[in-house]
Amino acid sequence: MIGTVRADETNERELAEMMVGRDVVFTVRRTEVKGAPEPVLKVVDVQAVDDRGLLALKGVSFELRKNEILGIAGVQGNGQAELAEVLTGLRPVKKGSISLDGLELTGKTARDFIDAGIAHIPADRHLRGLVMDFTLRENAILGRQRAHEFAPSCFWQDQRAITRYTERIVREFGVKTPSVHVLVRNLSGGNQQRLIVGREFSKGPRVIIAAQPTRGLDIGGMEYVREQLLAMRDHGAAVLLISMDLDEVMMLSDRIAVIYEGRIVAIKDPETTDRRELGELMLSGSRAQAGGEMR
Amino acid sequence: MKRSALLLKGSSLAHELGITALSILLAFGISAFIIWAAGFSVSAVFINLWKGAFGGKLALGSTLTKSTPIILTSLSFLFAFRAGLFNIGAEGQLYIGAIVAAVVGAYLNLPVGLHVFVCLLAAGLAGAFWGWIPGYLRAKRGVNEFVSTMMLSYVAIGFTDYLVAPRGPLHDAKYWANQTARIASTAALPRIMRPTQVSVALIIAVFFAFVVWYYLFRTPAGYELRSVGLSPPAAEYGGIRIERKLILALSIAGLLAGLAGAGEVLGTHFRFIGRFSPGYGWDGIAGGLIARAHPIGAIFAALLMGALRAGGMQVQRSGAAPGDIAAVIQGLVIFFIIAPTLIRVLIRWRKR
Amino acid sequence: MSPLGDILTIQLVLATLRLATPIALIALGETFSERAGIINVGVEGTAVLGALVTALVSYFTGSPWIALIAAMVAGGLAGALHAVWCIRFQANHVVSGIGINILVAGLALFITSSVWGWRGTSASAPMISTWYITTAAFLIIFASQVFMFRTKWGLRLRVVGEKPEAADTAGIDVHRTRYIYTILNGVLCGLAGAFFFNSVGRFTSGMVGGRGFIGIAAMVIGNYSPIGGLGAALLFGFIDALQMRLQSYIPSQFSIMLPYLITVIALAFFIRKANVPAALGKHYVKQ
Amino acid sequence: MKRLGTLILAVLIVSSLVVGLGFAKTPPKIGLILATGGLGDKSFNDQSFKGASDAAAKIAAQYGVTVDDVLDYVEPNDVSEYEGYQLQFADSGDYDIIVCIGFDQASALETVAPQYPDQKFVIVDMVVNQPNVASVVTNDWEEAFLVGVAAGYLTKTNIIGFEGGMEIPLIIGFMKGYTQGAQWVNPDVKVLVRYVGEWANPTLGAELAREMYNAGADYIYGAAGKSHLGVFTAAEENPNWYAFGTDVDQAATAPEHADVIVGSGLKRVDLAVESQIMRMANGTWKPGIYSYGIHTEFGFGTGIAIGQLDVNDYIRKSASEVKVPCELILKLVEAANGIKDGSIVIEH
Repeated sequence: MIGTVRADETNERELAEMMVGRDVVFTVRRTEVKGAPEPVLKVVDVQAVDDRGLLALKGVSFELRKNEILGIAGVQGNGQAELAEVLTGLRPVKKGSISLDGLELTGKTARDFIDAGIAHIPADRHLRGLVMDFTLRENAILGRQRAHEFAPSCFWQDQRAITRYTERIVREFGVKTPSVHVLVRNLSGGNQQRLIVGREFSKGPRVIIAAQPTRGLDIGGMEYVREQLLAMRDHGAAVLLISMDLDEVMMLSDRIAVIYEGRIVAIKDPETTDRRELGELMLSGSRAQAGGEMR
Repeated sequence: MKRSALLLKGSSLAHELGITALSILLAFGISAFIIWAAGFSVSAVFINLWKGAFGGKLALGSTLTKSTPIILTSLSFLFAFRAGLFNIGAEGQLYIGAIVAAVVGAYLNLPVGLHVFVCLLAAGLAGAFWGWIPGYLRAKRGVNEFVSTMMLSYVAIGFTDYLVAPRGPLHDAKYWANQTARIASTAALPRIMRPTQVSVALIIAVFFAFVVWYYLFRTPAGYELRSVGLSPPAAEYGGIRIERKLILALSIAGLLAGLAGAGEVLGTHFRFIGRFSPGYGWDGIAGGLIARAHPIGAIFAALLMGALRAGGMQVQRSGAAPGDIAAVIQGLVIFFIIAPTLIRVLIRWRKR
Repeated sequence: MSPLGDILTIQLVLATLRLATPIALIALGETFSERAGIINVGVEGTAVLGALVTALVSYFTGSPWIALIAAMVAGGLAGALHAVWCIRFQANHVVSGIGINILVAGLALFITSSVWGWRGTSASAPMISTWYITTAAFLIIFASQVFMFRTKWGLRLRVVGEKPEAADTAGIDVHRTRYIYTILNGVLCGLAGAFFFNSVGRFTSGMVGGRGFIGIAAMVIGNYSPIGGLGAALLFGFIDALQMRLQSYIPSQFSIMLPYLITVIALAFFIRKANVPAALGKHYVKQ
Repeated sequence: MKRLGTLILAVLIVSSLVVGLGFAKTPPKIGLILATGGLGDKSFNDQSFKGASDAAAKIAAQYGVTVDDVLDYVEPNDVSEYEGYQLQFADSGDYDIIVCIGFDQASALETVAPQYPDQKFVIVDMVVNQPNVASVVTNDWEEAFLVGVAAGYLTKTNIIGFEGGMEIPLIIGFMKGYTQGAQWVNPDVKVLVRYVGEWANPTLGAELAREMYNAGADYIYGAAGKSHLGVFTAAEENPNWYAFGTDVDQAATAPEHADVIVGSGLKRVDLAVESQIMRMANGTWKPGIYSYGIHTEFGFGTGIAIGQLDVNDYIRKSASEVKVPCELILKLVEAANGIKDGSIVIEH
């Protein structure tokens, strides 16, 4: 026990500090990017249906720029899951187009999205992000199993390269595991997420689709993932952050897009907006009280 | 961390082998009880089982002959199983492969060496085609492959029945049996353990066990196949086209079963005989399960099953008990091996 | 008379009913267990066991009615075994079912050899008319349709297969429900096995001959409903009855494989995936 | 001289006694490999087994041992096991004669027999041309012809049925003989032909039989192994439906159906097997082809079991409870005589 405090005498920050045992970076420094923002991913009027065949995305348009984090704020079930899947090739686009640096990706497979340099931290790590009965090694190359680095030819996997690579991820991203040869099923949730983040960030991606990247993590893990996201942004990646945690979105994003019933109803600057305005947009989609749309 | 490390140790190869060995022991123990309860001599049955399976060159030959096709059909089952599919139709794929091998072997004139190779290739492709159909139906139309592979098995058996029947085009009128003409000597797989029926087919089967192991565990394609089997959503996320993998998995499964049929025709019977298989395709399911879906394990699983079959023959011949006790043992082995937590529960009981 | 007139007779209808009965019973049993989330491909072996036990009991007691009940009890025990393996020991459902099939196949040969000295064949024993079983099957199937879709028990069953977590939250014992319906599946397969025995008054190892697997196909084609399964079973029975009549016109081998071919085609073209229970084949671990 | 002669005689007597005693200690052993399907078919396999057992019993009595000491038998599951069994039996060197039952063993025996030139083999139902193999064949079509005569004579609907296990040459031979017999006695008769596709599925066998009965057939014969048992069950369902058995008097082997089994074709495999084994035991065994049947050098081996009297070697009494008219028996005698003297030629 480190100490007890009365609930009304403490605040989030203190509590978090006690739990982690040191200062937590909850307010983050955002370095300004020089020069005109360079659009990387262009999404134009995209429509898609959900698993039941109902229209979940009703014409979504936005640009994702280099060196920025675009946060998607919204109440769960307004099309966020479908948006992430459409942007990673996992769900077909019904109408509209997606392009990366002028490279047309509409109608392409997940493989093409990966090869184009789009990394993806999926919302459900047990289902999508990891093969639970694969070892760390095997999971570390998921998505890049055909990369020349790991498979010099289609008849040969370079086992040593895979081990070295996995060990690097484990080291750099602090995955706690007895060895890289154990099944990821046996890792804690936080370490599983670290492995996913490590894998996706080690690809040197141009775009990162991060869906609920900190869900289910302890505070140390959360902090770590957030730092990494910012670091990727600073290194030039374009990050789309989809999160149910409004505070997280506000804290990390350079711009905030609000999604409501399958549409982007507003894009806001976190400096000039507040929880109240975003909350209203998220709940009603109404622009009545919101300021002008920011592009 | 220590606790989880211990748990992880549990899923090592040694542990897997331990569970398998315990399952086999348990099955033999319960069979002993059944034999005793049925009023037969337990020791006489087991001695004859051993004698028939390994007691002498002929017995060993008998075991190896029976194991040969089971290695390949076990591989067929486990290959599809690794992709999350149940190939119950190895029997039909085996028949299709066998009939094609017999036709190519009997009616094509090719030099030694090449002829056998062409026979095997044609049989493999034919089997692959028979596996491709349910694979396609599964991938494109969502047809449960368990049912479709099984139904296609019956279709294959009926179709080959027709081909070699007196009204069929491949019937050899010289014999009073439903069979094709004898294959050319250039198409025969040499026997390697005379006077037994063991042929080069055994070497081919073992070779393919290693090929399948290499494919599954040492190539990117095998990696992709296994990820589809363990988690389709994650595989999709990893940019793997699941439909293609499903079709491929069943096609390769068909290819392996087709080779099993070719081995029987080219190495054992030297012709296609209507309904020649005593259920090697079904045995492959058992073999794949006993091997716990490991290709190298399939060699040993098939050996166990071949030994049980051969030993069962000796038990029958000696009059110690009905030879079908071997089938009971086989059923029990599978039953214990497939319940992963059973053995663990038993061990816990013992410790209590 | 035209060939068509020769073929389409009231006898064709009766033959269809006879051939469809065991398939419909197995399809119904499978519908129950799969609706509860348990796949059981051991229905083939369970039916063989049912036929074998009917022969044993009828032979030794001389009462085909006691034998009928014994078959259902034996089937229920096989179902229970499968349920224990799938639920308690977390075996893969399909694999456990395959295990039952292989084990029963071996036991059937061993027991017939030991008891009657005939490999895979029993002696002749007292039998009852199969029409009792056919009539019972129809009544059970219609009652099951009402039970499954019109009663709270049926709703509970479907919830367990669809959303076990929700069922648990609502106070339904998921495991108990699964045990009950898997055992019920076994009982119905045992009854189907008794049908096979009573169709000739003796047991032979080949008498079920894949009809259990066709029962599973019938359930899939029948879209997981008792009436649907009955319809598919009748379709299969009809084609099987028809193929016997077609032997006058086409080679017997083609005729014999026709029902299987039609089953594959039916699966490919008439399948609707809408009703597959969401939690089918998945182990449920209580939170 | 005289003494020498006595000495030689004495030596001869003693030595022959010693040889005789030594011989008495080891009775000849018989290895029997049955056809697939095994015992319990109440027909072909059971009959072959009976022949071997009868021979074994005689030998056993002669040497004062039990039948089990003389006869070892196996029931293979499938065609593929034949060669293994043949090899096992031959290689053990324990058996004075190995009897292989069933045409489908020929292919395997062709491979095995040359490897063991000193081993005596007998194959039933097929010819294998090897110097150490005796091939026993039977004119099955004669049996089928006689049953055809009975069915063709008795039918009131002029439709009769044939149910085969699978469409293979042996069964087709039966079908052809049956059809010709029926048409010989009744030119208007129509024969329905069906195949079960399986040898051990009496449920389907019964269903096929019902189908033919309902299509108007009142008598059904066939050869379908255990599947054929279903024909009898189906026949029980209507007082006008009757059936014929195959190879043995099935009214005796399946007495619960004696009320519907009019008669049975006879194939005296037991006699053939027994005679082959006894030839071995007597030291008169020779390889070659042995044809059994009415129209053969032996003049026996086929026939029909029908009625209540043993009329001659071919028309034997049956345990059947069905009464048949005397005119039919006369017709059968006529047919058998016709077959014997060659005036009736059966295509097969």
